[in-house]
Amino acid sequence: MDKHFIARGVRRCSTRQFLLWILPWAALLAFGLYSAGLCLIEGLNQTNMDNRFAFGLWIYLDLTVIALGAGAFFTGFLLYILKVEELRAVINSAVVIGLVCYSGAIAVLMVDVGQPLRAWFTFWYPNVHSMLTEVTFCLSCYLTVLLIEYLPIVLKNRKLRQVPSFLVFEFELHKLMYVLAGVGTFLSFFHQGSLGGLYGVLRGRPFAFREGLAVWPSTFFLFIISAAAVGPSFVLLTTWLVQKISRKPLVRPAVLQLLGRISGLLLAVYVLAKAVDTLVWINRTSPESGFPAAQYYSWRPFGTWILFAEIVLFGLVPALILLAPKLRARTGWLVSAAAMACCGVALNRFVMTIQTLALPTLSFDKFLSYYPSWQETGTFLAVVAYGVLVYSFSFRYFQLFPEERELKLEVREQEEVFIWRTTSSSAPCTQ
Amino acid sequence: MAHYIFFGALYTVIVVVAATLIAAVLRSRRALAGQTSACQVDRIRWNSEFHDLPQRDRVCRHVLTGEFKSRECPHAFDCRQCETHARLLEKHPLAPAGEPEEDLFGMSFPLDRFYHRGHTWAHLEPDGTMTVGLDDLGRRLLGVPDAVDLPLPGTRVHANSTAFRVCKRDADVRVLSPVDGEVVETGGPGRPWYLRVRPEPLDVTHLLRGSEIRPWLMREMERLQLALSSEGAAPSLADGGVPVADIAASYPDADWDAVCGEMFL
Amino acid sequence: MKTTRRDIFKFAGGSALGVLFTPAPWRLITDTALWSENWPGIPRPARGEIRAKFTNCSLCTAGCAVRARCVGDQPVSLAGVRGGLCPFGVTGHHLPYHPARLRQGPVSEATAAVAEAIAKCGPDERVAVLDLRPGRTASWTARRAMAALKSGLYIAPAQSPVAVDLSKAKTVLSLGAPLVERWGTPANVFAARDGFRLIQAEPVESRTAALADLWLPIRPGSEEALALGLAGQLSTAETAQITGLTELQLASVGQTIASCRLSLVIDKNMSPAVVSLNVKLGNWGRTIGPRAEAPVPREWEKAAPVTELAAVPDRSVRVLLIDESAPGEYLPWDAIEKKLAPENPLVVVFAWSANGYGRHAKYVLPTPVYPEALDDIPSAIDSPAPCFRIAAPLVAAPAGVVNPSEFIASLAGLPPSDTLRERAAAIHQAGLGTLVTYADAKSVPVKDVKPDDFWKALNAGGCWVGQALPPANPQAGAATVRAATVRERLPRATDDLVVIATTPPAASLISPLFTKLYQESDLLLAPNCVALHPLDAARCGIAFGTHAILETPNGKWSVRVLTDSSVRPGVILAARPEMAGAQGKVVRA
Amino acid sequence: MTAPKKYGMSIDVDRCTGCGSCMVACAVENNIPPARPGANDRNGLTWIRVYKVDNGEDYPGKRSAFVPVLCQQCGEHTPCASVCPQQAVDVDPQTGVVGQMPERCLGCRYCMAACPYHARYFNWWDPRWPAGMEKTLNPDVAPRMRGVVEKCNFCHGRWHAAKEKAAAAGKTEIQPGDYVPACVEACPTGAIRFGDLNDPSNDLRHPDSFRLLEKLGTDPKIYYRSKRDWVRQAGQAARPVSPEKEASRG
Repeated sequence: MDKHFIARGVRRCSTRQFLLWILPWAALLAFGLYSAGLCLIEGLNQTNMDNRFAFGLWIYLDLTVIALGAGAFFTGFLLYILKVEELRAVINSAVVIGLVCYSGAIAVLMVDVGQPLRAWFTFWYPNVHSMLTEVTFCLSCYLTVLLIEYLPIVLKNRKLRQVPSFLVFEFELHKLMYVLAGVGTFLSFFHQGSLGGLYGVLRGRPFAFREGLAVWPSTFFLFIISAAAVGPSFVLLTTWLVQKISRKPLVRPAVLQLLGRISGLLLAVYVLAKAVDTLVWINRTSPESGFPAAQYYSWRPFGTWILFAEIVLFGLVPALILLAPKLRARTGWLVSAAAMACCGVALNRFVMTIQTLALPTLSFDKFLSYYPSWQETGTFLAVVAYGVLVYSFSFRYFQLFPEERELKLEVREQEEVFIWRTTSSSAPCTQ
Repeated sequence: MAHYIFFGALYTVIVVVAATLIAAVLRSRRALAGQTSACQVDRIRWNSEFHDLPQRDRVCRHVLTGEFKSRECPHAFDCRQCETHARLLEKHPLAPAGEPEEDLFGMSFPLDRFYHRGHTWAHLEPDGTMTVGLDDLGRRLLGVPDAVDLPLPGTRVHANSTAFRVCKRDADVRVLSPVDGEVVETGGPGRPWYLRVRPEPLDVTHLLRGSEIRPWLMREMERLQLALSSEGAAPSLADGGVPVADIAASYPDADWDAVCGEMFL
Repeated sequence: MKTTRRDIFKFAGGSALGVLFTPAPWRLITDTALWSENWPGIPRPARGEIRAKFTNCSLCTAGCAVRARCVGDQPVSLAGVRGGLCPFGVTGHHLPYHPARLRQGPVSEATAAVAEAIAKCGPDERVAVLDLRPGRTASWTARRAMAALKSGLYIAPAQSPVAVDLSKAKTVLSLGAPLVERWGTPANVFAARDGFRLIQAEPVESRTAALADLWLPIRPGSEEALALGLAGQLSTAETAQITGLTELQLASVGQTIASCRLSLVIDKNMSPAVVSLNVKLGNWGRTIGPRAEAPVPREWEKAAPVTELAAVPDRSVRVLLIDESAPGEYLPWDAIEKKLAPENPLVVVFAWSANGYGRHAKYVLPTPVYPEALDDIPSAIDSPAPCFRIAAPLVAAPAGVVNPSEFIASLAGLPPSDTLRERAAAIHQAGLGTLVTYADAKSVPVKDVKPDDFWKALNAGGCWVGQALPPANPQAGAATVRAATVRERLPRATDDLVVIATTPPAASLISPLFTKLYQESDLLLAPNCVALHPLDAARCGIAFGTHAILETPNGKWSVRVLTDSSVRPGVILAARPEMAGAQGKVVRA
Repeated sequence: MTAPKKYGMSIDVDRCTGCGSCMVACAVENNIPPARPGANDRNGLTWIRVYKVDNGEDYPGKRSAFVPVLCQQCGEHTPCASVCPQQAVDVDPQTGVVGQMPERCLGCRYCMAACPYHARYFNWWDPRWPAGMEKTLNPDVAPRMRGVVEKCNFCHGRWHAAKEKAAAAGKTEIQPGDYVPACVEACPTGAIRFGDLNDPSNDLRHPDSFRLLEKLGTDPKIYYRSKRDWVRQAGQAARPVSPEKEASRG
């Protein structure tokens, strides 16, 4: 019945099938909203966070999700600024992913603070020396940018474009997109960085504290690189996933490989930088503040294995796979390498948030453990469900993959043309 | 100091974003305000739709005639401002097709007409007006339409923009106009033509004719074949590829909207 | 000219723009923050004139001098006058508002029932008053009342016959006395602390042990044996075997306290063994002497004698009135129960809350709670000189509470009288000692004070300090203890654990703010918690922080088990006095 | 304008009996509500908290000490002040006290993550007192609402009162005796002493005193003293302990 909203020339599953797919996610979303509501009305005593574990699952989620969402800005940067035209095939999808990630992160942040009604104070009495101020400003600005970038995608919908003003507006807006891409890139570089700075500046937490380059701790730059590295990987991953789920070719393999290559390059740079940073930290920064780095890893379950997993297993290995053209060419390798890269960054964010708080500082502290309450988990799941829903709707009703229509026909051609030739033998001038 | 840098950067960003948005709004308003707005809108729509076409459907007409190996039309099928086309024409003008093409794959494409890629033809009448109608393939695709939505006499139509709409089964097809002009009279499925248009300007360089028709139609048949098959219809056309009078009827389970979407550009 | 809609829009837009340039909107935004500060449900502290009142804390026998900061008449914080107060004293002004505080009670029924029971008393049945804090004026009233009743009996826990003088001591050997916790008067103890070396002999590392210069981890229950051993009444070998100390340790300790001229040996309430040890060490008259009491009116002399609970014949008490309103030493209920008459004994408890002895009583009558109560505090164990201090009420008691001593007096038909004032008059008549007033930090001889001023001063937190008694015949205090009795008193060796109560019992009510100490921090052992050595916990198969059942002869409690390697293996550390016992075991819930 | 003060404390660990007077006195002074049933030592409100510290031995070698930990009023790159996104934390140049403005705090708890001394506390619940007990609240301090961070501010209310008293007496300087935080006043053993670190007459900064996590370079204004070496050790960075010893921290 919603046929007339679906773009011409592409095929989507039946409305019934779509609803069946939507239903569980909607249910999950509802549950998540309920638990989030509990946290807002009853207060944060609903969570398992406490004075010592002031940050929990939610902050971890925010950092990870925003790192993964970096694909939006970085693809945009490559396409509009560096003019890598091949990426036009995934830019829309990347924008939607970015939108989902950022809006989700901000929503969770609103639940996470004790006084959401005062969130605007940050704009009213900003403390420019705080990384969190930088994050708040950049996040809110960049979300606006993403919304504007999302607008054309919506307006290009088959039904909406029949409204002349929408059509024209979309057309005009599209011409200015490179400006937004530029702004978005600028903002993203900053907030990705300041998210890293968030922990790097914690002088009181020598496990996270890093020495500064200019006004920013080294984590500032590490987060930028890692985000830029993992963003394309995540776009790759989602595209592949959508292809599997919708059982359609959506982009040419070359595009995925290009994404992989970009990811691999940046990942390699990141691993290098991270390794150097870790060495400096172990040998200088940490000891100077009175904490021999060895003791961080003497608390179970956080052994040195976590360091190895973070840098080598989920850093170096995927980087090498993605840089090797032969392996990259094989979808299996490509996708799993991308997945590993994503895990690596997720692990890094976990270490930065959770492990930092779990480790004791004073000698008479205890080593703390923390398990999120069901309300926290519910809110977390709400973001996931929200993401899936937004993406599903966008995929169904908007053109996320411009090449889809063409690819559909190409595939058909390979299968069908032969039959056609035989059957239309009466036609004088075939072949 | 930090404050100044910080707020400087921040407010610049906000201003830029706002400015971009406002600029877009203003420009679109200007586009919509002018008396040529309808024409503008139609051009924009056609442009974006043209860009949504698969690359293989955007080929230059001179690829059909084999003058190019492959070339994507840079002007959205509007050869009137295309120098390349003009140059090529004077290099070797269109060879008049041999015998009268009454039967291409069992369909009639009279040579006295100019054909638009959206399966409409335009015919210059003695009184200077032009009649516009669906070509034979188009007619067979739609068969006997369920409903036709024709513009009122006096409305202006633009080349490559919607001339009239035809509903067939679940398909709501907008048929593109081959020429610019003002509708003076409307026909319909029963009549030989759908619209009678007073062309202004009278320029048909962008329409196909003569020897271009056959190769073009061949491609079209292939496309139709693909479209049908990709819509999960039977692999081949009835009786050796000659389309029956009402193709729609012979493919009851095909997604006709998609098929027509492909065929009528 | 006529205004079109357009004009109106223009005007609205213009004014909106204009307002932005006035401070109003920005001010408004800033203020919203302050609005959100006053949420419904957040109490606003009452304002008013701030003034200081002085009184004495009657929560324990220390009777610290207190300065109360009051808004109007409502005390909002309490502070010590000589040094700080203990946490109980600091939060005393919360007690009237404790959720568990008793406000109403069956006063008339209780009165009738008691009168009837007394009338029905058989020949060998007794009417008894159990006074947890003897030596008060109220105690005198009770004794007089019991004397007036033919079958009256006045029961009180054993009072130390001696007082110690820490300020003189150079070495203090404490046999499990919680010296720096709640023993004596904090102000005196800490003033003297730097002057003496503290040796703490205690099975667990209590706070006192932690701060002692030397901690002797002895076997639970072997304090008396150690005293005898040091007195030479037990052989060193046997002492070592009983206490679990090495003979070397014993020798060095004995040597330390013997060599130093001014040593002092103390335990919880100066048991005979300890007193005789002190006498033997030659401390009598130096660091330890007879305990003196403030003078009382002559007509009070015919009062019932003080009987120890142990001395009361079993199953003989028909009517038992327990005055719990002045918290003192804890007597285990089963010991009391033994004394009750077999068929329907009548137990009436005067208490602040129903969760003390009230759980076993027929009637629980609410009494004024500190700082509502008017009472006096007898001199503490560490003040050789007698003193007389009044806990003057800071806030009015609610209607419906009864004053125990008045109740008891009326039972015996004593004429109602202001006993405290009478006693103050008697003290003033005697004319000895000095009056110390904290408000102006003066101390003047009583002779120079007019009776009314004396009384006023006492009610304003003043304190009368008399003169220490001359050291009488030492043997008076020191009863001889036979080693045999000590041996049999030792806890028998079973596979059960010994349960020890952490600190001396607090009042039956404590401020809700004590959650800071045992819920929001693990500083104190929570009432529902016991602490074990990790090894014992492992043996009982109980993990840190899990819930379990504590079983002792006195009863069963559901407790949370903490492990602490400063607890002696074989010992269960419990917070509530009624849990203490020679045997106990912790089993998984 | 008076000469800037630098208020600080000296805490003699060897005198602290761990009685907890300071903790309850602090709660009384600053209108801190009693704990909710669900609360524990990780989400309670104790501006000053006395930790039981041990030498890591087992019975009978085990020795314990009590270390009161309150906001250390860091002087240099104060960890909490620099991270607050909306200037709810500030260091008063006149007193050197790190102040917290609950009415501006949005409860992001970034400052709590930043504090190495865990001296900052979050209001996880709405403040509640037993019926009638709100009569005993201190009129000089406003109770905080749910969802904001709070911490020790050296009894700012008392400082204010002392200021007014001085002004009423026509003085610009506070008399040393007039301004004493509640915990100092309540300590029965006089283990906690308070004063102006700039004032040479007091020996708060005794040469043999140490500060918590001194090497972090946060320049705390709380000086601890102890003759016992293991106590002085305990004031420094964490040392890993085996799980069963970990569990034995009663």
